[in-house]
Amino acid sequence: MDATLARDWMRAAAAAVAADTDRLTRLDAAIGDGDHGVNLNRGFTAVVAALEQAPPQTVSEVLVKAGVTLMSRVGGASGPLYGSALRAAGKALPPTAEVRPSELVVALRAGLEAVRGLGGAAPGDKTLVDAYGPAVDAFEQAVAAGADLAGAAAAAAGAAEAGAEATVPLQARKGRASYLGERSVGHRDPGATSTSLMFKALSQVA
Amino acid sequence: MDATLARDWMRAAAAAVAADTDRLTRLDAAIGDGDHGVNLNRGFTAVVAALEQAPPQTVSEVLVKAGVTLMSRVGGASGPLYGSALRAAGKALPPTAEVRPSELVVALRAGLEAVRGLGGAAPGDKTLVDAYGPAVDAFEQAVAAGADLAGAAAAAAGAAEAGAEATVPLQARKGRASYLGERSVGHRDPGATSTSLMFKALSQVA
Amino acid sequence: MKKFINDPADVVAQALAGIAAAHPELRVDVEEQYIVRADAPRPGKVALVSGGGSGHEPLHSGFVGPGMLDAACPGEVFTSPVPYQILAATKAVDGGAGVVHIVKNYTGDVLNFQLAAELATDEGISVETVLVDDDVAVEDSTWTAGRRGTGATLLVEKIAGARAEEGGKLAEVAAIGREVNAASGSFAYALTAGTTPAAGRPGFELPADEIEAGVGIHGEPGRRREKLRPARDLVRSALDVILDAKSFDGPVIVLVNGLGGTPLIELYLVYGEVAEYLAERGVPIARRLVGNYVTSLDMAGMSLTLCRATDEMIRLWDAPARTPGLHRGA
Amino acid sequence: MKKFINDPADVVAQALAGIAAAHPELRVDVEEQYIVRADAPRPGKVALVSGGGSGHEPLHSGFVGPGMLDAACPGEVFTSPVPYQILAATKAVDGGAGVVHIVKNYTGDVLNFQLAAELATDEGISVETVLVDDDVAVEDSTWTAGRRGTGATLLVEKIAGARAEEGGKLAEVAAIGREVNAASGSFAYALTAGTTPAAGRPGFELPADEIEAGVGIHGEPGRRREKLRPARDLVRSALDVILDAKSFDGPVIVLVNGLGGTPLIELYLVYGEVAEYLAERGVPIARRLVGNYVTSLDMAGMSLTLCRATDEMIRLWDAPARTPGLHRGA
Ligand SMILES: Nc1ncnc2c1ncn2[C@@H]1O[C@H](COP(=O)(O)OP(=O)(O)O)[C@@H](O)[C@H]1O
Ligand SMILES: Nc1ncnc2c1ncn2[C@@H]1O[C@H](COP(=O)(O)OP(=O)(O)O)[C@@H](O)[C@H]1O
Ligand SMILES: [Mg+2]
Ligand SMILES: [Mg+2]
Ligand SMILES: [Mg+2]
Ligand SMILES: [Mg+2]
Repeated sequence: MDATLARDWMRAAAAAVAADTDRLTRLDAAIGDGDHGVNLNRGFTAVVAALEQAPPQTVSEVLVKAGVTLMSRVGGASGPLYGSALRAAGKALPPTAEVRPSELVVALRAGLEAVRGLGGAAPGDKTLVDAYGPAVDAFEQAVAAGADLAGAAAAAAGAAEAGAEATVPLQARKGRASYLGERSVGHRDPGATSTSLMFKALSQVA
Repeated sequence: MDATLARDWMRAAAAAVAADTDRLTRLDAAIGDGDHGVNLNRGFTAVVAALEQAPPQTVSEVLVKAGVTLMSRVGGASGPLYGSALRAAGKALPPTAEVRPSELVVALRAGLEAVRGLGGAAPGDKTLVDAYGPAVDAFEQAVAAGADLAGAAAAAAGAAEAGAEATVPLQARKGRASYLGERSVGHRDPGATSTSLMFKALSQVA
Repeated sequence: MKKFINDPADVVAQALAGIAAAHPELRVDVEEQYIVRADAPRPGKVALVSGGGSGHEPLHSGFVGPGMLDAACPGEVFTSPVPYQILAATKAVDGGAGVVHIVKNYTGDVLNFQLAAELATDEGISVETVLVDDDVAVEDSTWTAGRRGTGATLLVEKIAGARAEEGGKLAEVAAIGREVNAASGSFAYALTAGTTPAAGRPGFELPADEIEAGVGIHGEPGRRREKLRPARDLVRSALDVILDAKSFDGPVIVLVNGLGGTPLIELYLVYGEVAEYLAERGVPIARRLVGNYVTSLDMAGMSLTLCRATDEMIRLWDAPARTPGLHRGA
Repeated sequence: MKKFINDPADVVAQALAGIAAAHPELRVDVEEQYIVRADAPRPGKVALVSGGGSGHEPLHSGFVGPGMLDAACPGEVFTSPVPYQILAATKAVDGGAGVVHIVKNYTGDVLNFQLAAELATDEGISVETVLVDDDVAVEDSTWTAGRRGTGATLLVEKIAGARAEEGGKLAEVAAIGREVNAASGSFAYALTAGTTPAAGRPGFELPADEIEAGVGIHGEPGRRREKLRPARDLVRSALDVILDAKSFDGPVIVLVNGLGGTPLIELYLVYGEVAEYLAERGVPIARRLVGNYVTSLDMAGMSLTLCRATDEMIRLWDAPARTPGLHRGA
């Protein structure tokens, strides 16, 4: 992956969020406060603008800039979480023009750790961790099995989507949905759904 | 008419208002503020209670008590108007146990003058005057033609109802409906409608 | 209808009991249905009495206290109070210097206050009536009941109240009240109708993209229905009507008033548009107030009021007031 | 959706412009999106900063002023502010004596304020955070995000604000804020959901005879749906939950708070029921406040908050405050 591809990834993610803003917002209205789509759309619109205005030359810088932009424009729970994830991922990468899939494994995992450190969610809490965790695992296994970026990203996208779908029967223990108690069961988590969009976007451009 | 009949009249009026509360309120919602039925129902419930608690012995006293009770319990435009009408009608009657139809003509007209003096409405302004005026005229003509109370009351009831119906095409120039300007056209005036109920009640008991 | 009530017939009485419990600094006569300052009557001070149908809170009950009203008489919802109630309140606050009745121009209010004033005069109390008729959405013609009293009522109560508090005489207090009214114009929009407890359904039904322009505060439909437009357009149209109706050749007091169901965030956005347009039109803003003050139950809507304010009015507007609904200074 | 707005995307920014125009006694940084007292920073005074999603007005922007907050950071509607915004406000008000962040317990608010506090600490500012989590409708378990911050936020801002105004030190101001929170419990009912400008439709749909019990202030559905019951029953059920959750063994401050679309007449009726039931339960009421203070856009609903108030808290509750949304004394 190089900086151009990383930028393409962010652009594809922004496009996916824009297309699904209403869907994400509806999911959030069911068990949260109905702003997740709007939040991320505002954030990724700003990310695309920031990356265009002064295009960074390394993958690391692209991700750090995307993360900081999300942190400073989104707010809510998802702003700090996605922002820290991308920022931590970027910081975990070497400052090289090109990064290898195995380096991306480390970066994605650093992002996951940032999310878990900040938000304290464990797998099964019905949060974006339930899509992000399986996606990183699948990415890592594919790379270990010799897959290229496209192959690893496809595996991650599939795992993220399955993880997001698997949040439906869960009872939320973190975030706003946790206030609902049992009433949170039967709904798909909006953050896990947007995480699935992120990995789908990566697999589209890889 | 004696005091018993006058009390029966007020009771019949109260029953008619109670039965048509919702209709009067709907008419008032269309071109006013939607309280006319509730207002009159509150007032006539109090009138019936007041007349039962200490039954007056003359028609004059019945009407004065009914008028004062409406004035002190209804509020809005209709409270002072109906209250003054009944009070003025009662005051125009002799303090005899029985009053003749010709004396009732004078009383009803005194009530009409009280309404016009207080509210300043002319015929055609789309107010209760448009039912009350024709009703008094019809009552007077019937009495002049030799009718008894029942006959005169029937004539008045018919004229009041026709007058109320004739308010539909009018544009209001008094009361709350006047704020609507042309939009008041096409609706029946709630006060004229309740006046029709009053005369219908009289003809029922007469 | 969903409301926090027990029985539609008891709403006003029970709300009054709540006001009594919540405001030890006021005295509430639950029997006669009026609210007075706890220190009433104040000997030698001109007293202000207002009232009208309930459902416009904080008007009027929320404006009882030092610097504003001496008494308020709430009627049933959207129904003016009755003469004996107004008389009782008038007697409770008369301190010998006379009483000003502040009356919104609706047939019911006018008639009931008129009868009350006659009864009070019979009992030797001097009463002056200030009629409020600021709603320029209604044409002022001798062929109608005239303009309605809406947002300017708050300004009249504040400014005349301050004049009375500082020792103004009956004629002076009434005079400044009338001046404020004459200098004021208002215009309102409704997005939805309010629901009276008794009727149990909204006063009118509006399609999802339509509004009532020139609406009153009693659920009366407005002069016309329009399509919903951006706040900026609505503000400009309303201000055009107001600025055309009266002369605003100097500083104004602005009231951006919510009708009950409109959140503050929208009212502030509206105030921003008002400030911008008045600047364009060259009308300086001396003072302003933004909030839900003269409401129509749960109606989503707002009204704009401008008052061409003299220095005297501004001084009295700034004077202390201590009421549940409006608090200034000490 | 019918609202007085121009464009759903610009509501918060344009409302902020309106606040700036309406309140010359405040200073608004429209760029960085925060509101501060015009005299900030006040050297030597502990500064209070709060904030959260917009749509709860007058919270928090309406509580900026002497005796309450030094700054408020409004986020997008129902979305917490961002760290850089909170940092900018924190720097703008720091007078060298430290800054207290008053944070409602929602994941988004907690995370964004936490990041801002880290950034501020990096710049040498001492920050203490007071977390508000008074909503006893949510079970307080380590398996959830914990209880939400709702009505008690107003009490924390008023009482801690007064403590700061009279010269309290950073630790003292934070301590009384935490005490107020610990002593408070709240419970809310919604009759309808609010509509965010961005979503354009209500957060949830309720049948004509149902309500959400234990609802939050962000359009989150409540713990359960119930049939609408008389106000008296609803008040008693809510107070039972609150009284069970914490100890109220002495005088309380009561807040009857409207969620935006509920008229004052209903809130006063509700207060009457609260006063009656607390008397039955033997809980004395020291102070009370009735009105729309911590709202959820146009949601029809109300919340009850009780705070077991020490003499110190009552003294600070009574202390002067001069903000757009709450005014006491001088
Ligand atoms: N503690 C947490 N850890 C991880 N993810 C979380 C946490 N809390 C919330 N989330 C995620 O954030 C999503 C909601 O984001 P968003 O709606 O933008 O924020 P908010 O809840 O502040 O409105 C949830 O669907 C969930 O996936
Ligand atoms: N000036 C007036 N003269 C005669 N009748 C009037 C006048 N103004 C109003 N009315 C009558 O009063 C009726 C409305 O009564 P009501 O709804 O009880 O009072 P309000 O308009 O105060 O709510 C109208 O339908 C009309 O017939
Ligand atoms: Mg959300
Ligand atoms: Mg009416
Ligand atoms: Mg009425
Ligand atoms: Mg949110």
